[in-house]
Amino acid sequence: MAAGTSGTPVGVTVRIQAQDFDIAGEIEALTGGRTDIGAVVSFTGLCRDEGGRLSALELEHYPGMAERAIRAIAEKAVTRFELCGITAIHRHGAIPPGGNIVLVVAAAPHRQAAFDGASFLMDYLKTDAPFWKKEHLKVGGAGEWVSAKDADDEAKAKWAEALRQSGQ
Amino acid sequence: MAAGTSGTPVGVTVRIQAQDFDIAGEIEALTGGRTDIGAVVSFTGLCRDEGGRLSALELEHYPGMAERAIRAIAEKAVTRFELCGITAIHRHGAIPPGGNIVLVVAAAPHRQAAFDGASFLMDYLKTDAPFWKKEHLKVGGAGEWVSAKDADDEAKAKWAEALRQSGQ
Amino acid sequence: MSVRIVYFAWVRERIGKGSEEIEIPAGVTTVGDLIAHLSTLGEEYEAAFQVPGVIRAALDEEHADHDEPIGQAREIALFPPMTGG
Amino acid sequence: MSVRIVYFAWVRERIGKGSEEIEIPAGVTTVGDLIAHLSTLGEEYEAAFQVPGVIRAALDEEHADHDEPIGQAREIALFPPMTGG
Repeated sequence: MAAGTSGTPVGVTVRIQAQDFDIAGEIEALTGGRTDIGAVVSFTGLCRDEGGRLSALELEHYPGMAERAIRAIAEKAVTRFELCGITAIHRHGAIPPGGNIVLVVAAAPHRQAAFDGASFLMDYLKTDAPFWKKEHLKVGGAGEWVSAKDADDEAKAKWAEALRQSGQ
Repeated sequence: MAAGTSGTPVGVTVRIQAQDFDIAGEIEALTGGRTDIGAVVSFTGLCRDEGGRLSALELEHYPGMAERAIRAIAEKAVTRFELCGITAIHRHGAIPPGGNIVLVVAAAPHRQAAFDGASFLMDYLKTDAPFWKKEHLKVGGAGEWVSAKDADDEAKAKWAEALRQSGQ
Repeated sequence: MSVRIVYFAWVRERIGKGSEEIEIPAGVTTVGDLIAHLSTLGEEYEAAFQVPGVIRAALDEEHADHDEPIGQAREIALFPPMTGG
Repeated sequence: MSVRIVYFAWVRERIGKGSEEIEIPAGVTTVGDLIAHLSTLGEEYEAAFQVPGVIRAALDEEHADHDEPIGQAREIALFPPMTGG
């Protein structure tokens, strides 16, 4: 728990785990019993089968650093968007198509901050959190490591630009 | 069910109801059994007590038009952001602080479209869907009708501007 | 021509009813004309429509500007700016 | 000086191990120097580091650029651009 700008406790929860997560339970943990939250945005990232090609995505991670990196981003998001709380859970191991990979939940008094908090965390997580995806194919076994996308770097860069333009 | 650009069915679900909703159940209904969805964004709007002042918000609505207006926005969101599906549920009646008012869930292959779809729907819903909030006070009974905010008109206007700039 | 008018939120509260049937007099062709006409029906209507510019309207459940003709609408709704979500 | 190096994803696969202890030779002061040094240790290292510019590094679990000094880091991680989320 860190202190929010309003003095209310701000919950920052970060977990790296193999098992699946419970979206409703995580939202409830963030908002339950509070009456100052007006907006909650959840983002769930799922494994796609890429047109039927994949049997699974295997997620490798750097254990200590993964949690540390995501926590640093989550704390930045809380400060920048004055969130009431944020939760980020990232899974590792083999995940079949349709399975959950990552969950972010951001809570705020108003909707724009909740949307921005969740989106900011995802954009930074994509480029800064030490996870790597390897494709496992339906035909042919282990496939390629997924390549990083320029679009992900650009998505991250737009937040720095927004901060610069706002004169902060 | 409408046809998506990829030919896959696109689920558009809109409900106006007094009872609470089940966020996890709605996400599951939108994504269950599919392997082409990579991103799901949910937005939940909750009743704030405004620093302990409110005992409830009462939501009045125009029954037939409320569903029709939200469905029109939802269908625009599906087309514009090429969503796999979208769900919008808006409650009416008296809602206590901490209670759910509105739920939007948007599903897409990638994260930006899911974030944009949910955010677009909320911004248009705020100004175009026939709902009105009345405050009920802890001390003094029925209070004022909530005033519309200029910020909500501006949030809606930015989507039209984005479309204009993209030359569409 | 008789038309069903429905009111919501503080428009409804000020007029004191949620709906009514109204005879549309000759010369009332647009939404704005209708609001001006209603304002003459008594002080409760005057109170509801004292700032006509803020009133929103729908013809048969579709948003309509004040300069839009009422046409053959069967149900006309008048209400304050919306505050849902 | 002996340091623990950890590898991930295709860097780990090409080198054929997830971690090792390495003696840092004199003259190797930055992350970039270390990558250049490792590239000389055999063809598996050469394959892992053939495009040094794409390799990301962390010193004691904190991101580090190639020109950053290794300093007193106890664990140095080398890996491809991240693709989580």
